Amino acid sequence: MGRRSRLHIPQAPARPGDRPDFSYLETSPAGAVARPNIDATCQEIEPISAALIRVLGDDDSAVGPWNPQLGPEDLRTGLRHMLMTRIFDERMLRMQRQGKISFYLKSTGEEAVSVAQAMALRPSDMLFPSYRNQGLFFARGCNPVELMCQCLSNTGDMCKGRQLPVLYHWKEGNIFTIAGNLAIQAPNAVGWAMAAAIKDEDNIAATWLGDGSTAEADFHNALLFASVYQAPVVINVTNNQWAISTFQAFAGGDRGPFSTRGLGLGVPGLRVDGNDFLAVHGVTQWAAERARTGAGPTLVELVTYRASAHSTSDDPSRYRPDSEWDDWPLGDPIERLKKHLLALGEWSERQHHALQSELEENFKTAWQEALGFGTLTQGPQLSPDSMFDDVFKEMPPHLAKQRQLLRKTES
Amino acid sequence: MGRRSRLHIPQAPARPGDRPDFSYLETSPAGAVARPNIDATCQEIEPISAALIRVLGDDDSAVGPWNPQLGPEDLRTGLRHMLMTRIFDERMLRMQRQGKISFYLKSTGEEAVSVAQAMALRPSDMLFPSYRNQGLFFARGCNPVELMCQCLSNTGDMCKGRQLPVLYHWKEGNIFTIAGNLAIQAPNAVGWAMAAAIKDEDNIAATWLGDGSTAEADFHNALLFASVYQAPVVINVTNNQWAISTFQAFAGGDRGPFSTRGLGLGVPGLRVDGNDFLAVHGVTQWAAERARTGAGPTLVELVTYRASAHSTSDDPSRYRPDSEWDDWPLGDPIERLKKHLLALGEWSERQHHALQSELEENFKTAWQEALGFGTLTQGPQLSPDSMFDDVFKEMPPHLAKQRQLLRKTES
Amino acid sequence: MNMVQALNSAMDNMLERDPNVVLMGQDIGYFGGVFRCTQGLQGKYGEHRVLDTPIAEGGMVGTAIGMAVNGLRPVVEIQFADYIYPAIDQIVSQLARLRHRSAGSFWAPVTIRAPCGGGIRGGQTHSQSPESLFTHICGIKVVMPSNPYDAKGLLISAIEDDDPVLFLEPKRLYNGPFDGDPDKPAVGWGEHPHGEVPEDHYGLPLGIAKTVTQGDAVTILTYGTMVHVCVAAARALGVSADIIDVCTMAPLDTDTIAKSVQRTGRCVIAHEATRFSGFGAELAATVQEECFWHLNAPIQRVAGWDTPYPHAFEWSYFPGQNRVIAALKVALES
Amino acid sequence: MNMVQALNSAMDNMLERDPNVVLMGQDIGYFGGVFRCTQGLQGKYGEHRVLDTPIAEGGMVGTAIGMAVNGLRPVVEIQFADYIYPAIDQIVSQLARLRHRSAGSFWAPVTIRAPCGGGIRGGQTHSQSPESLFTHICGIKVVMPSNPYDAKGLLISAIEDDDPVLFLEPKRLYNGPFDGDPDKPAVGWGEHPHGEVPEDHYGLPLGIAKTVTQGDAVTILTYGTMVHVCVAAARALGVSADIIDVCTMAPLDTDTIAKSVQRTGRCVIAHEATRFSGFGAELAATVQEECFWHLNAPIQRVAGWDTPYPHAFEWSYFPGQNRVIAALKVALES
Ligand SMILES: Cc1ncc(C[n+]2csc(CCOP(=O)(O)OP(=O)(O)O)c2C)c(N)n1
Ligand SMILES: Cc1ncc(C[n+]2csc(CCOP(=O)(O)OP(=O)(O)O)c2C)c(N)n1
Ligand SMILES: [Mg+2]
Ligand SMILES: [Mg+2]
Repeated sequence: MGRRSRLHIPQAPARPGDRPDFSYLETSPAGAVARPNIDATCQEIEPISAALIRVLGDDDSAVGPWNPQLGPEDLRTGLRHMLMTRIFDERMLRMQRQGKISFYLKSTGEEAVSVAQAMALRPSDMLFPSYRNQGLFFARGCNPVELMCQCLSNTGDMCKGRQLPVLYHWKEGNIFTIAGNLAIQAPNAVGWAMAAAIKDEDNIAATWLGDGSTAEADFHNALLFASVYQAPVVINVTNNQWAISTFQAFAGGDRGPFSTRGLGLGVPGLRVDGNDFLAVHGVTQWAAERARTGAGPTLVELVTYRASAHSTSDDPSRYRPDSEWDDWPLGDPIERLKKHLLALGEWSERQHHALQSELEENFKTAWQEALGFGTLTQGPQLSPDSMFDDVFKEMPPHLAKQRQLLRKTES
Repeated sequence: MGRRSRLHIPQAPARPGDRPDFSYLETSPAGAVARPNIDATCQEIEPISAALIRVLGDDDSAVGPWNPQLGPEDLRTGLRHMLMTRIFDERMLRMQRQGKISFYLKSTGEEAVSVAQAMALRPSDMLFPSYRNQGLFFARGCNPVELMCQCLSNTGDMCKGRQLPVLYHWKEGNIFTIAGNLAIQAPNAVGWAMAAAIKDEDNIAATWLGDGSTAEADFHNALLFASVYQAPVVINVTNNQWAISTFQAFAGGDRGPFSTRGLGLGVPGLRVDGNDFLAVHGVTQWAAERARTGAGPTLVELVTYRASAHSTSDDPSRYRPDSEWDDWPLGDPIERLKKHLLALGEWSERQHHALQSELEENFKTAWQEALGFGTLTQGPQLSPDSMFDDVFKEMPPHLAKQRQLLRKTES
Repeated sequence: MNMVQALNSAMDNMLERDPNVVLMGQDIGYFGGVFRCTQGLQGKYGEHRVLDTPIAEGGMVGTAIGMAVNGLRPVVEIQFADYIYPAIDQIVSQLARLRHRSAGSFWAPVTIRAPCGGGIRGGQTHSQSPESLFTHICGIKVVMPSNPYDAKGLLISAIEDDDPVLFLEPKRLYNGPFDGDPDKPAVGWGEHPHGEVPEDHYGLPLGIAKTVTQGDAVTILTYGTMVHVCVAAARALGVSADIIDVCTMAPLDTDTIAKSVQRTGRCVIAHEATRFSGFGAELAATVQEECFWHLNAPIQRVAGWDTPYPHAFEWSYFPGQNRVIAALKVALES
Repeated sequence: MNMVQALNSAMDNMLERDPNVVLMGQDIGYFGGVFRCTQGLQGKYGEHRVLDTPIAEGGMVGTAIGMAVNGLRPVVEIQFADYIYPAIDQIVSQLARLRHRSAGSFWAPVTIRAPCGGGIRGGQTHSQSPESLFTHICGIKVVMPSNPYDAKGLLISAIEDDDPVLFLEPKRLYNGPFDGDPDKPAVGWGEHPHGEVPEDHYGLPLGIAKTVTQGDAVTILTYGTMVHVCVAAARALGVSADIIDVCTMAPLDTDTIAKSVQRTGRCVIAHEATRFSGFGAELAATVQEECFWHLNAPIQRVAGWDTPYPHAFEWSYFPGQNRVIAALKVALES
C-alpha cells in the first residue's frame, strides 16, 4: 500500500474489458522451420527450439519438412476424432449443467494436441495424460460409454466411483490413471520409459502437462531423470495460455518458451502450433522416433488456447476478455484440418455435416447406454462397500471391520 | 542379469585404480570470455553462458574484462581468508579425529568460492549457504571461536547444541542458518530477495548449493520464482565434481553445464573457474550489480574440485582415484592467488609463512578459548532443559511438562 | 458474514494495519481465489502485496520463508489442502524448525491457509483433511475454525503470531453451517450466531479450545465441519453433551479437554480425516492419559474410513450424524 | 550377519530370483551406499539393475512408480528418512492410491527403504523417525524391523508384496543391538540369536506383530531400536513383561496387541519418534478401544520429546531405559 516496490509482476495481456492482445505470440510461417535428423544433438536442435513449427499454411495447404505426409484416410480419422472430442465435451458439459454429472472439464480448442499425438504414437506406447487429454481416449478407440460411465460414477465406471469425472484411465488402451495433482504423472512417465529401456523394449512413454503445471517440481524431476538416463519419453507441455485465471507468464512463459526448458539439461525442445493437426503429428512422430531409436527424450511445447472455462467450477469472464478465442491467432484445429481436407478435395461440407450428425447420434445412444448403468443418484448403484476394495491388494482386517461398521450405520 | 538394456548410465571419468581423467572439462584461456553489460538480456548473455570465465593466466597475471581490478590490500585479504579457511578446516578435522567434535566437513580446494564471493557482495547482502561455505564466515569477519563453539556444541554454541557441526549461522553477519537438507535454502534466498524488492531495498540475496544438489526440486523452485518475479538474487552452484561418491554427470552435468540450467527460464548463467579468485570475484560482482540494479537474477556455476573427503564419515578412496586432486586442471585457489601476488611483487614467501604461522597461532588460541566453553562431554555443559526452548516463541504447556519429566528422569 | 467473507475481512484488516503482510497463492490476485477468499484485495492493496504465484507449492512456501526472514508476514494460500504435499519438505525441514535450530536467530512468521475437508463432491484430491500429519511436526501450530467469527479471529491471530501456523479451512463451511445431512436444503451463516462478524480487527487466542454446548453425559471432542454434525447428532439423540471445538490442534488445549472428560466420564472424538493415525488418535491417547480414572466407557472415535475419499460414496464416507450417534450410544451405554 | 549384511543379502536374493527387481538410490551403486547396504550388488548385477540416482527423492520415487507400472519391482533407498519429504507427494498422492483410484488397473509394487532413528550423533537431519506420518496414508504398508533376521525376512516380503511398502531401518541397530546405554561398549549382532541369518531366501509375513518376551505384568508395545531398550528396561526392573515388537505399523496387527493387553491389563508404548501424534497415539487409542474393560492403569507413552532431535542432547532426548522404567512403574503401580 503506497510503498514503492520493484518486484517484477508478470502481466496478462488483456483482462475483462480490454481488447484481446496476442501480440506477444511469436509465430512463423508454415514450412519455415527446419527439421533436424532424429538423432541430432540437443545443441544442433537448439537453434529451432523456440521457433513455432507449422505445416498448415494460410492457404490450407500442407508445406515444409514437418509435414507428416498423411493419407486422406488418416486425415479424416483425425478430423473424426477431434470432432468426437469436441461434441463429447459439449454434451458432457450439458449433462453437468443438467445435474447429471457432478463436474466436467472441456478440451475445446485443444483437440489436435491429443488426437494428432495419439495417432503419431504406437498403440503399445504408454500415455500419461493430464485431465485435458480426452482426445487420447477417442484416438485410441476407447468406447465413449466407458468415459460416460466414469463421469457418471455409475456401475459401469472403470474407477468404481472413486474419482472425479474426467480422471479416466484405460489399461487396455495403455493410458495411465489421471491424477488431480498437477504434473505428478510426468516422472512416472519417465520411469515407465526407463523400465522400457532397462528391459530393452522399444515402446516409449509420453506425458502431458499444462503450461501452469510446468511450475511444479515434478516437471523438473521428469526432465532431469529423462536427461540423466536418456529415457525414451516425450514430455508434452500443452501451453493453452491459461492456468485457471493465471496467465502462462506466471509459469515463466514470458521469459522464454516452454520448449526451451530442458536445454540446460540437454533435453531438446520443439515448439509446435498446437492447433495445426499436421504439425503436431509431424513433431510427435519425430520425437517418438527419436525416443524409440535411443536418441533420447524430447520436450514438446504445444501452443494452443483453452477456449472454454477451466472447468464447470470456473467463470473465465472474471479474468479474461470473452472474445479472446475469436482472436486467437492459431485458429481452431478442427476448422483448419477440415479446410485442408476440403482443399485437397477429400472432404465436403455434406460429409462434414453427416459426420457431425452421426457422432451426435452415436453419443446420444452411448449416453442412453451409459445411463443404463445408473447415475450418481438414480438407477443401479455401486455398493459403497466397494470403496474398501483396492486400498490394498488384500483387504486388511481394519478395513473389513470398517466395512462392517458402514453396513451397520447405513442399514 | 544378463538382460540387454539400453538405459543410458552416466559414468565417472575415473575410478580407484584408474588414472585421473579430466578431459571432459571444457576450459578456456584467461581473459577469453567477453563481459556483457550488467543489464544485458538473457539472450545476449547466452552465448557465453557455457564458457569458463578465467582471469588468472598461466603466467600468474590477471587479464581480461572480468578482472575485478582489486588492489593488493584486497588481494591479501582474500588470500588471508582463504588460508584461514584451509587451516581452520585442517585443524577441525584433526579435532574430529581426536574425538573432540563429532563430525566435520572440509571445503579444501574450494576456498575461493566463498571468500571471493563474500568479498564481492555487500555486508548487508543476505547469504544462504550450503554446508561447504565456511569461507563466507571468515570473509565476513566472524570470530572463529564462534564456529569452533558450534562444532563443539558447547555453552558458547550459537545453535545451543542443536545442530550437527558446521551447520552454522550468523545473524549479525547476515548469514542464514545452514540446513542438512540439500538445496532447501535456495527458494528461501529467492524469497528474501523478493521481499527486498517488495520493500524497495537494494540489498540482494545470494545462495549456494552443490552440483549434486541441483537435482533437488528446490533448485527448480528457486530458478522459477527468481525468473518470474525477477528477484535480486545470485544463485551459485558449486560444482566440485562430486556429490559424495556420485559424479556430477548424475545431476546432468555431462548434458550441459550447470550454468545453463536457467536459460529456458530466462535466467542468465555464467560459468567461472571456481579456483580463480579474481574470476570468481569479478563474476560475482557482475551478478550482484545486475541484481541490485533490478536487472534480475543470475545463475553462477563455480567449477572447482572437492579436494577432501565428503565429510569425516566418508572415504573417497573407495570411489575415485586418490590422485585426482593433484591432476585437477584448475589448480589450487590459494596457490594461484599467492603466485599472482608474488608476481605482482605484493607478497613474499616470508610473508606467506608468517601469515600461516599467525593464523595457526590464532586458531590455537581460539581453540583454547572455545574449549573454555566446554566440549560435548567435558567442561561447562549446556542444560538439556534448553532443548525445549525455541520450538515455539513461547513454550506451550506440553513442552514445559516434558521438560519437567526430563528433569525427573535425569536426576 | 459467511466464512469466506470473514476470512477476507481478516486479511483485509491485516493488510491495512501491517505493511509487512503480503498474500501469496495461485489465482488469489486478480481473480480473488477459486473460493473468492481474497476477492478485491489485490485491487485494494496492489500486486506487490497480493501476489499471484506459479503453481508450485514448494516454491510458494520456500519463498514465503525467505520473505518472512526478511521481515514480511506472508500468508500463503494452498488452493486445496490436498496439494500441500509438494510443500511439506519446506514446512517440516525449514519453516517449523528455523527458530529452534538457530536458537532464536531466525524465524519465519508464515501463515499457510488451505481449504480442507469434503462434502463438496470434490473427489479424492479436493477433500482431504491432512491435519494429523502436521500436528506431529514440532514448531508449527495447526488451527481449524468451525464458523466465520472464529475464522476471522483465529486467522488474525495466526497472521500476528511469530510462529508459523497452518490454518485449515473446512471448505464445506464456507457458505453455511452443515450438519452432515446433504439432503437438507443448504442454510447460510446469516441465521447463525457466529455468522455475525465485526468488520474491525479482533483476535482470538490460538491454543484454546472452545466449549460449544455444555453438558454432563458425554464429552465430544471435534473441530471443523464435524462440530456442526456433532451438535446435531447430540441434539437428535437428546443427550446432554459437552461439545468441545478443539480449534487449535497443536499446541493442544489439554486442560479444557481433560476437565470436561473428568466431569463427564465419557468421550467421543469426531473428525473427517481418515481414522488410522488421524488426530483422533492423539486426542484419545491424551484423554486416556489425563482422565483414565474418570472414564466410564472406552473413548469412541468417529472418522473418515481408511480409504481415499471416494467421489461416488461421499456420504457413505463422510462421518455423518448416524455414525456420531452410534458412537455416542456405545459411549453412553457401557 | 549384522543388519546391513542381512539387508544386503535380502536384496541379493531378490535381484538373483527376480529379473524385475531393481535398486535405486543415491550412492548405492558403485559405492554401495553410505551405510554399505548395497555393497557389491552393482558389481554383481550391473549398472542397469542397481542404479545410482540424482539427488532428488521426488524424482526417485516418481520414476520408481513408473518403472513399477511397467513391470519392475524397484527398491528405492532414501539415504536418510529425514530426506523423504521431497518424495511425500509422489508417495501420498500417487504411489499409495494408484490401485484404489484405478480400481485395480494400475498398481506399483515399490519398496522404499530408509534408515531412521537417532543414536548416532547425526543431529536433527540424520535422526528422524517419521513413521507416524505414513501410517496415516491409506494404501502403503509401513514396516520397521528390530534385528537382522527380521530385517531380511521382512525386506524380502516387502519387495515381493504387490502393495507399496515403506521399510524403515533403525540405523542405530545396523551394527548391533542397542539397549539405550551409549556408555556401554558396543556389541555386535554375533552374539544375538537374531543375528543368525540364513543366506537363502525367506520371507516373514507383513502385518504380524512378534512377541519378543512373554510376561504377565504388563504389555510393552514397541518397535525398532526401542525393542532392545524395552527388553533391557524390563529386565532391569525385574518385571514380567509381554514385549511386542509391532514390526508392521500399518496395517497393524491389532489382534496380537489386544490379546496381550487383555491378559496383562497394563500397557506401555515406546518409540523414538516425537510423542505428539506419534504412532504411539494410534497404539494407545487402539488399545483403549480394544481393551478398555481390561485396563488396570492408564496406558503410558514413552517417546522422543516434542522437539527436533538435538545434537548435543542426544541422550537426554533419546527415550532410554530410565524413561521406560519410569513409565513401567506408573503402569504397574496404579
Ligand atoms: C499440485 C496441484 N496444485 C494446484 C492444483 C489446482 N489446480 C487445478 S487445475 C490448475 C491450473 C492448471 O493449469 P495448466 O497446468 O495450465 O493446465 P490447464 O488447466 O490449462 O489445462 C490448478 C492450479 C492442482 N490440481 N494440483
Ligand atoms: C534432501 C537431501 N537428500 C540427501 C542428502 C544426503 N547428502 C548429504 S551431502 C550429499 C551430496 C551433496 O553433493 P553436492 O550437492 O554436490 O555438494 P557437495 O557435498 O559436493 O559440496 C547427499 C546426497 C541430504 N543431505 N539432503
Ligand atoms: Mg494451461
Ligand atoms: Mg558436489
